[in-house]
Amino acid sequence: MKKFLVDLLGAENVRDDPETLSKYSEDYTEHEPGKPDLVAFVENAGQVQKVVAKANELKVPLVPAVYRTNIGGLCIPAEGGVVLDMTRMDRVLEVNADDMYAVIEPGVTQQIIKDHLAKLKVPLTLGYSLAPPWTSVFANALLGGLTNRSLKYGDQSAWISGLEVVLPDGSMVRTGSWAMKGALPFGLVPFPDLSGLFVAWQGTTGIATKMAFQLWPGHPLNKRLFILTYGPRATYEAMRRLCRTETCDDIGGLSWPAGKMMMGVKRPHPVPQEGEPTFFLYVDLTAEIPEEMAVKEKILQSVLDGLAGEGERFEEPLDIMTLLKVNPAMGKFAEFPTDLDFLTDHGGGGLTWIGTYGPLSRFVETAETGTAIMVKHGFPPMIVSRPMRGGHFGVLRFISIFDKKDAAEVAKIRALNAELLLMLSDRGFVMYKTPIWAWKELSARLDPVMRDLVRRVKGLLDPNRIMNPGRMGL
Amino acid sequence: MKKFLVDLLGAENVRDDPETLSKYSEDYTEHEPGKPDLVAFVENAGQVQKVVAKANELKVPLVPAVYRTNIGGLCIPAEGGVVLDMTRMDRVLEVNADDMYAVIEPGVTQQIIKDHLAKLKVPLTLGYSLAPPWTSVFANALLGGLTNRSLKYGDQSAWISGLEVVLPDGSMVRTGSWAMKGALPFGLVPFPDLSGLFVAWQGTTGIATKMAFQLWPGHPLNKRLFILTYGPRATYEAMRRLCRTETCDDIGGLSWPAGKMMMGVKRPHPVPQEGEPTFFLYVDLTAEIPEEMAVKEKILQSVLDGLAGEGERFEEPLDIMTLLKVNPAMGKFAEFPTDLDFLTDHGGGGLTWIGTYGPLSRFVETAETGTAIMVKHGFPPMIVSRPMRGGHFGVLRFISIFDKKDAAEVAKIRALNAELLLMLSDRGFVMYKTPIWAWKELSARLDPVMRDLVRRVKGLLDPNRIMNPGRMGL
Amino acid sequence: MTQKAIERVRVVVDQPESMNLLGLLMKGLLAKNLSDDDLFYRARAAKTDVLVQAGEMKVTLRLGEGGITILRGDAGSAGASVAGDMKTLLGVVAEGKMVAPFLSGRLKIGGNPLVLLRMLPMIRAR
Amino acid sequence: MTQKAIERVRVVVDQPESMNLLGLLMKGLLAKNLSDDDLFYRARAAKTDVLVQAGEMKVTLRLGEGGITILRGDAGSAGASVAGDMKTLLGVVAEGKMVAPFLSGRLKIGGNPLVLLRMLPMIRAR
Repeated sequence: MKKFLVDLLGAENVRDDPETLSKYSEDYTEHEPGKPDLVAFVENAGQVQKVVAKANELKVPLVPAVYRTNIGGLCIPAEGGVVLDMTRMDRVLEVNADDMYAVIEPGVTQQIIKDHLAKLKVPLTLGYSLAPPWTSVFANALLGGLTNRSLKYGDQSAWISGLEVVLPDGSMVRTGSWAMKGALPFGLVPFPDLSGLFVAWQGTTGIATKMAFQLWPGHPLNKRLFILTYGPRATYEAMRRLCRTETCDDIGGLSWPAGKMMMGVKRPHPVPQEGEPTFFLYVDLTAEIPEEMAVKEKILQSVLDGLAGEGERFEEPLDIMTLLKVNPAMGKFAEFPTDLDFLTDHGGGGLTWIGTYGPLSRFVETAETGTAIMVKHGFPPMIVSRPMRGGHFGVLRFISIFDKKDAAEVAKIRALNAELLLMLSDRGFVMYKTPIWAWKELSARLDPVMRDLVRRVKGLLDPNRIMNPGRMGL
Repeated sequence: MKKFLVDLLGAENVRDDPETLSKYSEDYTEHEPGKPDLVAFVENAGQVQKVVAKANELKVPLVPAVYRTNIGGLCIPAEGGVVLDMTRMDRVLEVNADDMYAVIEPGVTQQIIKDHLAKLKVPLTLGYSLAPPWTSVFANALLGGLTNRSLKYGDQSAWISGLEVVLPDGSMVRTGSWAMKGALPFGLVPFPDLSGLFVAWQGTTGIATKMAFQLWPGHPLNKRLFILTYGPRATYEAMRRLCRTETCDDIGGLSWPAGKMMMGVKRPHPVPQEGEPTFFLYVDLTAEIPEEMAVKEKILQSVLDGLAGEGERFEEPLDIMTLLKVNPAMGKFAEFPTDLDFLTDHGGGGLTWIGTYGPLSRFVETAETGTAIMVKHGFPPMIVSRPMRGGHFGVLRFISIFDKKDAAEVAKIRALNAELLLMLSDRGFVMYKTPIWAWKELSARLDPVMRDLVRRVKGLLDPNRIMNPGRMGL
Repeated sequence: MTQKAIERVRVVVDQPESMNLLGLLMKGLLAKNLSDDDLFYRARAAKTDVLVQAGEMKVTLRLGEGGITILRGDAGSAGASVAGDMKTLLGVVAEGKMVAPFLSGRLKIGGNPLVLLRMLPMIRAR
Repeated sequence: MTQKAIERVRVVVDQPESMNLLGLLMKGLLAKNLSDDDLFYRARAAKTDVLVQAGEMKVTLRLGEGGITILRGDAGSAGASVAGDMKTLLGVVAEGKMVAPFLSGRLKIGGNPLVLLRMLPMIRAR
């Protein structure tokens, strides 16, 4: 395989030095390291096709990877083989301003697409995940991740309007309307759409090499408000009622440790201080004209007033621009994508989470229970949450930082995450970007016919089991 | 097979009398009739499972059907066998008002769910397709059809948050988060989701018996405005610009024959009269408070004013309630779902369309070309169109009524539709609810790897080819 | 619309397949209103046709023995006319708003205004 | 915040892992403002601690030799205090709005008002 890769890609693009292999064998998380045999850098889809065909012939595992910031061990080889690094495939191939989509390669980051749109001066935008600027938009969409426009438009996989995928036999397929000669990639309907065979499968069914995804209208007026709240019910009840008004572009719910860490406290005490607000709601509003913005603020206020009348406590909405004047650290929330150095550069190097999707009706109790679990394990209860798809579900994420070099702390993190996962699963929350250890728990709860169907589809597409083997029990 | 069905369902629920077989061998369209051998009425999913298992054993074709109003010959057996009529499975099994979804059976019609929600007094709603009240919501969603909330929320298949499907081997599977023990059917993420194996496949991969689908917040204020316009550019440019403001709940574009037929003219002259508006835009606005409605109307007006400044002509927006006062026939557009007797009860009995999804940027030229084709064939150019998924694509539909008993007219209709389909496909529009004759054209344009993948998936799921064989080339 | 009314006063569209939208809208309105046939007889007493114009669409209302015939375009026989944009005209019809639009010039009236006053109740939605 | 300022005037949070949100917000503000160390020396001339309260959160600002220490809660040592809800207090800080909120009772001032006037420039965002 190595000779083949060197011939195809050049020696400089095929690495098996210990340093590189070591780097690719772990990520931020507590996930068990797993060494690849080789790391290969590809630059175009044609190379990917050739590599896949060869790997299929030789039955060598392939692990597609980009920036490896979608943590959870997703790009750590479970059974060795080749990590196919596609970071250099970072072109925005097309922006169709009239029909509001872009065609991108896997290595396109949040910053690349943002800069690209700004340069083109098209009045279109996208959502950004709460992840650093160098995070792959492509990977986040393929993994069913979320963005700060997921309230309006759904998880980012719902924005995919077409995929180009290299199948495990090396052939290439297009999905959605793109599969039709002469048709633009405007959507996944009305065909039998097989995009679902490649989304949220963690690279076990094919390697996507191009993605058409939907952009959205930008509006001339934007406002981001912070509302300090006291307790989960105030937070999540406000979130739900705001969803029902359909006037907000985004609603985030963050627990107090997020704010403190952003302002430089490495490890806040797990219990909040007396009298301090325990959650922040942040709300994005956009408008075409000032009157529209005023109306939206009025509706927001009336929702808060209604809840205040029921005894819930809120501070008045604060404009992020005001907060930014007071404390520059708040700038991390003023514009996305944002550098999350307070999570990633804290010395210990470890960052992990249990991120789940679930029903908003269960957020209050679940956040409270999760908080108790985190406090019990000695970690500040950092919760990041957000309604999605108009509030039909939402994300509830428990985040921890830890010292990767401290074995005892790693053990504590594992115990914490295992307990959180159990608790969340019991309440019907479903983990996304699922690490291997968590998949075992999820798999046991999965409809056995679906589990079997997933296996049969995997067998149909990848009979030689070369695609990221070992993930999701496949 | 008949004996098995009679034993299982009772003699009264298994029919093979000529009248019944004849009724089930055709629909409104010009589609070639195809006789089933039997029609069986089922009442629950358990019966469906047993019927499917037996059919699989005996290799008897099964054609699932409900009201058979999703025309295009979709429920006409291509290779005989049993039509499985699920109309009686018409229960709304659950409405989760907190998490905004309903669980329904295949026979739930637009009217049934509407009445059900009204009775429960939940502040939730859904969209309705431009189809009679007795149309199946379930079938429309499974076929990727649209509704008057598809602008905001996408085609109706995007609202599906979970399916229960009987696979061709008689086993039953659940998709989306529903596949997870204890989880509510809140969405299709974040799992490998295989809903796509059953959506828009026209019953060739399995028979869905339950569907969880998303409901949406109703708002206290509603307004439907009609804007008479002069020509496709005024219409579609207004539609596109309105989409960009994200303030409208629905935007419909109808050509003048739709209005005239609604007001009782059976077959309007194919060419519009001097000076009359040639399109109607209808716009749904909703609001939480009166100021919000006023702002939305102001934004609408400013879009129209902008286009008027570019030389496009519009009449001022008219409230449907005003029009209704003037002419009661407008009531057909005052509230959905609506009885479309002017399309279905015109004596001739024939109703057909070429309905496609495609990019809004191509609507003007495509509508003009389609109009010319319809006029050339002697039919009034009835166009129904609508942006979907925020304007990322839209539906462009050319509708004709005809006399089914007049062989010459049926031949003309076939020629018309064939020409429309070619023209639309050439412009990258993709037909939905595709009849068999049209699938042949589409299939030739489909990415061969995708075509092969569709066949392989079909082979995996339905090796005995019992599920609606002959459709989509499967 | 009662059965009785249908028997007495007929509203007929001349060449319906070629009638413009204005004529078809008027048809629905008149058919509904003439369930009260007094409205018709009072209007008919004016003894003339009326030209209605909305935007660039024109129809002539001809009041005959057994009812009203709606003719496309200007039949050249009208002793009175009313014209305006669609919204103004519908304002007249749906809400009886006539004076203000007339004074502001949005509604144009031709011929004998008394004729129009006789007609108005018949074309006024209720 | 220039390198020079950091050397001269230090802003220290006492027990940062247990500091409340108000103290952390103040820390960012003070660290930024005290790049102009005149602000600090003018404030320190008041020779007392100041209690700041937003909602139910309290911090005591202690102005010492080399800089400011932010203490959680009421250290019992303040010669002046300012209190209000979060929004009012941020109004003081971000926009210098002090008089109107004071007159309307939204902002509560305790102790020597002259002390607060010395402090204000230091806690005023710019």
